[in-house]
Amino acid sequence: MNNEMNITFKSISANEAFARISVAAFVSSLDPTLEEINEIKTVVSEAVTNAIIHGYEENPHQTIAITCTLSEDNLTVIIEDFGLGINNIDLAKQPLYTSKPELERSGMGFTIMENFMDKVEIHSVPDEGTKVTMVKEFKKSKTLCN
Amino acid sequence: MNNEMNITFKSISANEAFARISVAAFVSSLDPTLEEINEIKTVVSEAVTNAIIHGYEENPHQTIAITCTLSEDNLTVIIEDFGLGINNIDLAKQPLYTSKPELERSGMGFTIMENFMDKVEIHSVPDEGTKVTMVKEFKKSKTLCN
Amino acid sequence: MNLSMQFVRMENVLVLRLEGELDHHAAIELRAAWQEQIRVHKIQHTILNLENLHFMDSSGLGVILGRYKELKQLNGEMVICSINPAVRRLFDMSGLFKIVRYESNEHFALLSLGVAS
Amino acid sequence: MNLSMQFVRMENVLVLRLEGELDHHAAIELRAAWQEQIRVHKIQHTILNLENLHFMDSSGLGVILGRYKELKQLNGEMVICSINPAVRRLFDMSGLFKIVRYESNEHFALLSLGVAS
Ligand SMILES: Nc1ncnc2c1ncn2[C@@H]1O[C@H](COP(=O)(O)OP(=O)(O)O)[C@@H](O)[C@H]1O
Ligand SMILES: Nc1ncnc2c1ncn2[C@@H]1O[C@H](COP(=O)(O)OP(=O)(O)O)[C@@H](O)[C@H]1O
Repeated sequence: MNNEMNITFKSISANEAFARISVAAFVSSLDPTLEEINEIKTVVSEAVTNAIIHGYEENPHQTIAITCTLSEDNLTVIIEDFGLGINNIDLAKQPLYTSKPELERSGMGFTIMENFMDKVEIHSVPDEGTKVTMVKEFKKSKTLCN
Repeated sequence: MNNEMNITFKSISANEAFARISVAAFVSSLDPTLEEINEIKTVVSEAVTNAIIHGYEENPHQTIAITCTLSEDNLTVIIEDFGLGINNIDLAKQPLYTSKPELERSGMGFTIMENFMDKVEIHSVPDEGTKVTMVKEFKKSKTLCN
Repeated sequence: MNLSMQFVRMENVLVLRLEGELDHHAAIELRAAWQEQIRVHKIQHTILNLENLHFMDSSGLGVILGRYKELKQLNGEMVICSINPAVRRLFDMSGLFKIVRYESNEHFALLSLGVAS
Repeated sequence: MNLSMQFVRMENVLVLRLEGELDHHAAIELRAAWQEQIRVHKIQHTILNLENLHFMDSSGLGVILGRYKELKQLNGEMVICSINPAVRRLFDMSGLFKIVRYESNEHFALLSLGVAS
């Protein structure tokens, strides 16, 4: 059964946990492995944190939107902010690159997203915002008993 | 800090768990007791189930919306469907009353909502939908240590 | 699935252990599986062990009440045991324990139905 | 708070045990508390016990790397121990274990800093 949900919430760091727990709860009907759940929680946390820190520069009054669509065996999750945007996407994707070393960012966010998901697409327009689209395919061979 | 979130999702019974877990995760920044969390999860489950069963008569292609606002020490949660609506709200609120005994409904949904929350308001228009607004005040005396 | 169900049969008694969360989604599957046990195995009584049921809403009350009525038609009984406080609150609110017997654990429940000694 | 932190001091070594989830929100509080320990108690080394850390993202890497650099300025060391596989994956991805020592448990970590025997 196809399924879909949308979440919007304020750009407050306390909502990072809310966002990743919600997405994890949403995919639980696919009966994912613990590893798959952890991967999804991690990438949601990365993209939401980026929206808060980079997109909105920690202004807590802005809005972040997540859309998830679930089909038979894959999840598409879109995480969107309407903030500053990214000037150079290729540079942003470099492992260890960060524009905010003073905030102790590790520059590993996009690298983790690309490692943990099957597809990552970044669409960003300076001063309009950033939209990260990620796809994950779930392993099919699951036990059928409860 | 005030906080706010919105969720919309399809009227699929698998989303009942998603909805209550998301709302519980959202309020966790208020450091609620286990009992408060359980009460919130229960009432969200009741209202979402009602939207699916009564509002949409189990048509899985409709949409349910939840809005939560959090202030210092209270949560307002609004659960809305755009389905059949309720003809007689006073009757609907009677303990043990159900219009769908054939589905083994217990008729305890609204009674539980009123018992577990500090305020419950039902707004419903036949053929337009039902909006349940609930408020919960959290106990303030919490420990300050992690 | 957030609910897991374990069925154990002793003579005409079904012991049903629920673990996890019982909401409307799970209630549909529970009803089907429970009814099949009653039908196929000629079950008359059910002991419902709720020790590991962490969450339940009014859909849980509905499916339990539904089986209570079904077993009653077969002159059977339902006994509930090992319930946690959150779930107990719902039973108390609905008055279910006015009609369904409660025992503190599975052994006492079996004793009360004359299956254990 | 989803993260709980326990600080234990032995001579100039700080043992820091983290439990729960370490994301950006928690990293801000962890940084402040950890820096205060270093400053107020003249800490030179830190043993980071991650046995009960169930979730971490790249903000966790950032705060750990930040303290690694801070301790290095004080000629101190950081030793990480008892890490779970999910968290280990992030450390491996970032190459952190090329610069920070890993020991399998707190006792070995203390030994390696000459505090236990
Ligand atoms: N939502 C966003 N809005 C604006 N800039 C972003 C956003 N996400 C990422 N960036 C840019 O891409 C860079 C790399 O991101 P990432 O790999 O997650 O590392 P980090 O967050 O640690 O800096 C960031 O430093 C920032 O310059
Ligand atoms: N969202 C809704 N849309 C339409 N009717 C509803 C809705 N919620 C509740 N009702 C009506 O109110 C009655 C009582 O609801 P409730 O107390 O939750 O009991 P139950 O769901 O077990 O029937 C329902 O049987 C139904 O007729």
